[in-house]
Amino acid sequence: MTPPPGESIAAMIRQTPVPPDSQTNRDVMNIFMTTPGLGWLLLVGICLGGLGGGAAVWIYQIYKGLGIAGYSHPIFWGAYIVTFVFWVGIAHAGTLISAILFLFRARWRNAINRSAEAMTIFAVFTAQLFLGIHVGRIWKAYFILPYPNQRALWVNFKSPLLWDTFAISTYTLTSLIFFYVGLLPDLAIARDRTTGWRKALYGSLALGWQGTSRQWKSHNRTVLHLSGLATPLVLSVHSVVSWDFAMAIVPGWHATIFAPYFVAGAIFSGFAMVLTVMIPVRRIFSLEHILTNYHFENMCRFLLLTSTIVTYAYFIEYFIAWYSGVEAEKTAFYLRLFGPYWLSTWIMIVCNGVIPQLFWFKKLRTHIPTVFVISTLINVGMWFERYVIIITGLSREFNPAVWGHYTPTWYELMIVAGSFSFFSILFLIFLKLFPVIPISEVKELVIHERAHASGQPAGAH
Amino acid sequence: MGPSIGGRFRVSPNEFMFRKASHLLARVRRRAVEVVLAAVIAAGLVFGLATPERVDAQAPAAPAAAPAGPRSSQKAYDAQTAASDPSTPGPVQPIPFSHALHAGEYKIECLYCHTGTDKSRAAGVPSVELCMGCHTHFGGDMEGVQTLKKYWDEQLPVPWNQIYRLPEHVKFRHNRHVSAGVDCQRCHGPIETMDKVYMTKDTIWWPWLLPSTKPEMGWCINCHRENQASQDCLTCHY
Amino acid sequence: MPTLLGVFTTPAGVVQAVTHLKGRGFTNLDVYSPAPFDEIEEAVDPKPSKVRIFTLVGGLLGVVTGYAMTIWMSLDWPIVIGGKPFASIPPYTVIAFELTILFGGIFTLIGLLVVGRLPSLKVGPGYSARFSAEEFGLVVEVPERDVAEVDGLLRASQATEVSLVAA
Amino acid sequence: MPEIHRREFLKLVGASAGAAATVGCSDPVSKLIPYVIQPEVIVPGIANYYASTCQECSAACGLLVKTREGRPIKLEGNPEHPINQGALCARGQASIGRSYHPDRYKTPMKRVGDKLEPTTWDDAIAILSGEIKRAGNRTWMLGGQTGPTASAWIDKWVEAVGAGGRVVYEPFAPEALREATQALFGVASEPVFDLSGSDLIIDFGSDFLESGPSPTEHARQFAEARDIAKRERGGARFVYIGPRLSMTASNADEWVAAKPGSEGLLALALLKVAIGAGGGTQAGRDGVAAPLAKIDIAAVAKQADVPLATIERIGKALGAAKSPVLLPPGVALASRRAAATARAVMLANWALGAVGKGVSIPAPRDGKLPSYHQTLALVDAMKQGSVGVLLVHGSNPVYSLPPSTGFSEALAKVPFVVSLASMPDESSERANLVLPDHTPLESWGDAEPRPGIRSLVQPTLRPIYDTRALVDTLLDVARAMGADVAAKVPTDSFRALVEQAWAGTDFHAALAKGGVFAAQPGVEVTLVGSAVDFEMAEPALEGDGDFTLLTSPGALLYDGRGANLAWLQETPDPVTKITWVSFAEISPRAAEKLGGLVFGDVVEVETKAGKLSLPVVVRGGVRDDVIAIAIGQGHTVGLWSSGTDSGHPGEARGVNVIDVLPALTDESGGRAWLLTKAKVTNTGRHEKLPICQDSQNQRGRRLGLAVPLAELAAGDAHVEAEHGAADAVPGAGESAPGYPAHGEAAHGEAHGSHEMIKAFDASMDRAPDSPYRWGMTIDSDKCTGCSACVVACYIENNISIVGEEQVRRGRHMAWLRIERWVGDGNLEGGQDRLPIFPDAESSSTVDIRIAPMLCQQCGAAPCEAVCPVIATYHADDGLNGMIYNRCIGTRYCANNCPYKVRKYNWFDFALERWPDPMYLMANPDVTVRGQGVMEKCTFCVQRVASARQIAKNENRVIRDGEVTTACAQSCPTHAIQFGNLVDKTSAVAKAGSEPVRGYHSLEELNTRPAVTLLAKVQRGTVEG
Repeated sequence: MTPPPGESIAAMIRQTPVPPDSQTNRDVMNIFMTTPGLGWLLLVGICLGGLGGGAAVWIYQIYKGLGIAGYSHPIFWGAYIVTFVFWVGIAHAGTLISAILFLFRARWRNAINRSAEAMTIFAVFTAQLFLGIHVGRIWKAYFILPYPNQRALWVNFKSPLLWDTFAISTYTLTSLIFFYVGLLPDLAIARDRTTGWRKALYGSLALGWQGTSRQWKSHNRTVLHLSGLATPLVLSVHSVVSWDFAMAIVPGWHATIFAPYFVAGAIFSGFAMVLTVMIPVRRIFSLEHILTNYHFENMCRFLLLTSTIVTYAYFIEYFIAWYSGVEAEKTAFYLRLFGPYWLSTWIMIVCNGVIPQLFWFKKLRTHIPTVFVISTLINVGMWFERYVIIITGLSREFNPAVWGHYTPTWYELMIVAGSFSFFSILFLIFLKLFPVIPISEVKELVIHERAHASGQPAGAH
Repeated sequence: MGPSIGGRFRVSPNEFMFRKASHLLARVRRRAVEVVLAAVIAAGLVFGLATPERVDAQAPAAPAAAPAGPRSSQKAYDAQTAASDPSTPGPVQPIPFSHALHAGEYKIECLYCHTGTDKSRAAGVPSVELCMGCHTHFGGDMEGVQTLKKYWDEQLPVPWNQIYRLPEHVKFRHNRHVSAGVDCQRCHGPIETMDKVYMTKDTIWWPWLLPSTKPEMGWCINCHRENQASQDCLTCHY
Repeated sequence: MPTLLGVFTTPAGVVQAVTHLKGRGFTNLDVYSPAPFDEIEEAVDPKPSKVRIFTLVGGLLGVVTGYAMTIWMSLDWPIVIGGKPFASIPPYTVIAFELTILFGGIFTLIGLLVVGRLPSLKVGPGYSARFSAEEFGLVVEVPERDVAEVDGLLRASQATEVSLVAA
Repeated sequence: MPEIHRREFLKLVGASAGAAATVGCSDPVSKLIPYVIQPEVIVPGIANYYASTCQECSAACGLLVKTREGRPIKLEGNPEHPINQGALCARGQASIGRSYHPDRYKTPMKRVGDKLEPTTWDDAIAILSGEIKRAGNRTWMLGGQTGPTASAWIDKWVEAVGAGGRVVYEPFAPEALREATQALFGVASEPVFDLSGSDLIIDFGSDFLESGPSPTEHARQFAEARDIAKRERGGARFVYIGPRLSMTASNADEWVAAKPGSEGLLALALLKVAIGAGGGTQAGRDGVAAPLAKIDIAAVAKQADVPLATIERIGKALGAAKSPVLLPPGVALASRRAAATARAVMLANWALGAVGKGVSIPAPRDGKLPSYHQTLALVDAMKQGSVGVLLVHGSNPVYSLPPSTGFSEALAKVPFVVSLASMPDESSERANLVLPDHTPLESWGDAEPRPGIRSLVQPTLRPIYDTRALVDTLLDVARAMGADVAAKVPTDSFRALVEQAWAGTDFHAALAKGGVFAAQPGVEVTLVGSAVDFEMAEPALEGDGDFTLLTSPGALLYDGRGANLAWLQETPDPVTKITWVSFAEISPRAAEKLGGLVFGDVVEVETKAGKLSLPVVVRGGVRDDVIAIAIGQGHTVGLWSSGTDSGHPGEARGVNVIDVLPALTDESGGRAWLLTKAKVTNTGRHEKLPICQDSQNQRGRRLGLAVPLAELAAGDAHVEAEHGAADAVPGAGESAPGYPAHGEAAHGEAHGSHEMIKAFDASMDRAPDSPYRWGMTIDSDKCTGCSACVVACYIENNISIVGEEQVRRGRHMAWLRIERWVGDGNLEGGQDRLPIFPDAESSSTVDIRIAPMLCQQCGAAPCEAVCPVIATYHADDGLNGMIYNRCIGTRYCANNCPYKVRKYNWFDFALERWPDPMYLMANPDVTVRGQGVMEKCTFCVQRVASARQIAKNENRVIRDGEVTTACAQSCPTHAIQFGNLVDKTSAVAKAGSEPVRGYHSLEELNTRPAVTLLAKVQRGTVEG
């Protein structure tokens, strides 16, 4: 475009017109830009109720004492720790999907990793609540942090609980970073398409991202490294949680298999939770073309795998208990199956060991309602797994004189329910505030496909 | 007693709540006390500097009907005035008793009044009888001593305000420290110079630059370390 | 200097344009892309990203801190616990490991911000929302005399449109 | 210490600041209150000890009352006292609670309308004297036994005021025994049994270790007689004959579950066999020839439902025994033929030459003695309305007399009832006037348990409330009635009276010592010729039904007087480990018959006299035709004795079995208890009982071990098999104080057999430079399970009472519990939530191992490693320290403690469960734990700390025996030894180095406990 003589080139400057937006953008934006419907509000309302109830009970418990829970000698840990471990378990799917599958270059993860990561973070938050709910003197709980204090006292780094403290907080922070870094480009997209407070919010969070190649380059590298860090972290966190038990001498806890066993269990429950949550989400926001059955089927395959590992672990536990010949161990495991807690044990075995085996059949893997039901059952089963490990272990220990029994009280159940509400509220807000689907990653695929469609291989020339 | 949440032989709910509250308060107060104390001291100093010369003239002349015994020295009157001066640090005691006068001026041994401090965990607080042992003979012309006499006549104990206090889960043993040759001032400050007793500020800094102020645990530990005294937790906590 | 903006629909075009421009010595260029495309980043700047260094430093710092803190704190006031040695390495390894990850993670984030020049307040020349849709933008600074040539060059590599965004 | 308390606290004693406050909260006692006049002896912060006498039962043990700032905080046994020699039973320990009891009458009360209202003493005295004037000789006095001085004076008083008379009433008075002695030897006094020298003890159900005449003393003698170290052949054998395996019986070698009522016949049958086997003295053989001729052993065997062989075997053993002692039946088996039975047993004692050796007949006591038939006579008089004023003191007849006597109605007929109780009970609630008595700690007094042993009671606590000692009250009444009356009882106060009575002794020396102890030997007795021919037949039982109702005194609540002491309610029953409630014991076979009853099923027990329903405990330790119910529960008045804890004021706690007993006496007119048959029917209801030991089946785990006597003699034992003797006590049997060195050596080789357990570095058991490693040995062969240590621990360490509901939920706070194991156990049970009582309990060779369990102060403590905040750690002197104020309550330590000795404050028990003025008895040396804190035994570290001060000042180490724990101190049998393991000469090191019996609980876990248990010795059945 050579300029006509005499005219300055500056005269030719004009703004490039903005053409119609991309399909992907619109699809995803619709989810969280549209004003919340009645159903959403209703859900939030219900959850707020549950949350309020839980909070009230917690306050009462702090005032009155942990006696309002079902504890007794010798069962010093109960529903709170059970639920704590449960949530930590849930927290594993997210990072796993994002990190490990990223490293394995499993493309199908794109559709789900954002919501999975969100779940991770919310689950960890919820789990951390339970550490506070569990301790007897929460007003002194800061003792557990190794901060410089006038007493010249430090903490006991030999205690698995302290490892826990470190592992969980590391996991929280790392997951947050991971989540945010992944979110960055999408925030920019949102920024460019919103006005008012949303623009302000996304704008400030997007840090002025423009997708320049320098940004993308360091972004890729960052995601790669974070994945590299997160992968061992995921494995370590639940190992550490498992050591809370494995390091103790309680019969039924003191087992070397616990670390891998718990990690597998965590991934298992995590994936189940992702399914339980995403199936309705997909339905409500009609994302069938992004969240395809292909994705769900892959996750079912994962469930099948982890379920088999977990079942194997169950079996090994019993085998070793028998093989060791230690009477306390043998008794503990015998009474697990046939003692006062037989019901919980069988729920656990059926839900985690038997039912998931149905996923061998492609028909069931791809039949979404079935998948939903099974994944929910797995969540139940996994809660009971922790219940069985903790309660039966403690109820039948070395000294038969202090064998005891535990039944959760309503107070405890209300707090547990409250925790589910807490988690749900966070997720519901997330649905309405951030792109549930990682837009840029999906776009990457879309553009690739377009390139192929248009005949020429991308990048080749 | 009275009805309550399940189980009658606990305290009644409102009493229970009251106690509970008082405990929570106490937690707050522990810090608060220090802050207030610091403020008071600061204020006291400022005020002290602001008023160059405290007027001692208004020491009352001996009352008309002076009781038996010699008339007390001007020093005594000054001390009494100082001890009853609310503007100086430390609470005003029911009797304007001056340690500066008794321990400083008259050089009375601490253990003479605080009996049993070398024998027992608890430091002895002198009985009214002990005070009267001397004050039947002199000081009768000072209103402080007259107040004391009133207590004696009514056979009531003197409700002194406590200045140094450790929580109940700290088992401090005065006798150990006395027999180990720790002098009172190490913890109680230059008591022999105080007309009105107040808690002196003393602060040590740990290597990681964190202060520990008397009578916090770190402060004790520091001294124990300096003197190779026991650092076993069970020494003080059981 | 005038700045030209070429708009592309496929990464391939961008790559092609970039390589040509570079070949012609127009190195002062940048690309807006809606999604990460290794080939583009390769073409623009083949050197590996500096973020790696941050991660390394963070990780090392973490492991050192982990061991140092635990051991020192156990020895600062040695207390016998369960008849174990004061500073027992195996349990402390857990702490050290966690701190490695933590510091590594945080430093990597810092790396992203530093290397990626974030947060950046100024909007790049010619940036518009279409580049957070599905189009690619290639901005290049060219001397006035070469405007025509570059224009042609861009169009040659399937730029859907070319415009002048700054004089 | 909470604000509310301070005022009263100061009113009581001026003292320097500091008393019970809870961890983590420190509401300042912002005032320092000095004494007005400081008593010479009192140094704030230092305890004073005063000798006194326990008033809980007729045994009259010597006390050392530990006081701080003028208030008693613990009762300890007086080492100089011949009866208990420094030990003190659970009931004695708990009795301190009477003085600080929230229920106490704070002023005199008079009845206005239908309730009692406070009044003044002057008013009360005026009213009473008026009433007595009016009633004249229609005034009667009904009360428990008091000290000799008081008793004599009261008789004078009764005369002086012209009252009708006075009846002494004790529910458990041994009248039959006195009657028997009278008949046999012409001396009316209860024989004194000394077991220490015996080599064969046969107890015909006297339960001398729990409810006998002098439990603490007998426990000591019993342990002496069976001391494995001092006696040859493993010491005395012990045969228990009775329908129920009581706590006493649990210590027997052999249990003969004879039919209740057949004891007399058995005694004669055994005697016959014994003499046949050449036993007994010459005189004895001749003396009893006639009556024995009538005895047909085979018939007796059938009647008593005991195998003939058993009778013959035990009889032969009896014949061979050098110094046997036979104990006549106690309360539980006092049938309508109690006198004859006692006579038979005493006759056997005499014939076998025990009288004068193990059994001595003291000179008869002077002064009024308890009499049941007099009581019944008084009741009749009341019914006829011929009683105008009734003064009740020191007893609770409304509760302890069977309703069938009609006492309650009779009482209604008495126009003016006066109670001199210090605490409300069923009787005082019925009174028109209450003149509250001092508690024993506030009052003067004396006691003479047996001739020559005179023991003083001195006040150690300024009366908390406006109360007066019984004698002073009566004195005031006399004065109010006029000078002439007063002149007849010349004394100016109870104190003066006591001093007067002790004139001739050095009173102050006596006060310091606790009394004058010059026991007189028993009188020489000869058999009254006619005494030998008497009718010995089985007693008839009232009513029908296939169960015999066995009512035994509560092991802790005795006749119900202990029921209002929280510690006795919360301390588990030594046999069933149940707290706070009533229960009936039946055998598994009986339970089967009643339609498969299980633990906690509620049955209805019906006799002619009435019915009551209560839950059952199904255990092998009861005869199939017997239902056993303990006496003591079922009160409707009292904070802890009634149902108030479960939230129903006025409702009864448990049942009072006396309600279903007929009012019948034995031949001597003494009170009979074994009276009636009972119908038992299943109500179909079920209750969850507050039980503290979930299973008495140890499943072969190494918790309570036993060694057969043979192996012990041989010197090898399965106990030692896995486990070196030197290791029994860490550091024992190792030469230089180079204690650390030993660890690897001895321990390594000791555990050679486990490749899993590595040699442990013993230097970590205590700081290298520490001269102490505190340790303990517990001899389960000596431990009788009496639970004295448990209560001592509660009171020494300010342990909270949690109450029925919390115990039911498994939140019992005892730091020291006594585990009762039946044999080695097996792998059965545990499938359901019911406690387990192994069948082995029913076997006639008793194999019960009693193993007190407290914090083991492990060298390699599992609890320490897991605490994130170092709230529990290993102290320099080897203690497993627990720092309450550092604890945040993760409860991980408790999970990881294999012994489960850590207790957690689920609520702010200290606040909720210490009604005023109980805080006054809190031990100021021990922090009161607050909500959310873990707590546990630390070997009474406060005592160690105090001892260390003294030692340091004299710069030496603490000497052996200079400091001991509350539990060891209270133990009557010295089963518990405490001391320094580093000092190889210490008692504990010696005891623990016992080569064969020493073992550690659950030692395969290699926790290196500082507590060494000594295995129970299985002496097997007695052989001729």
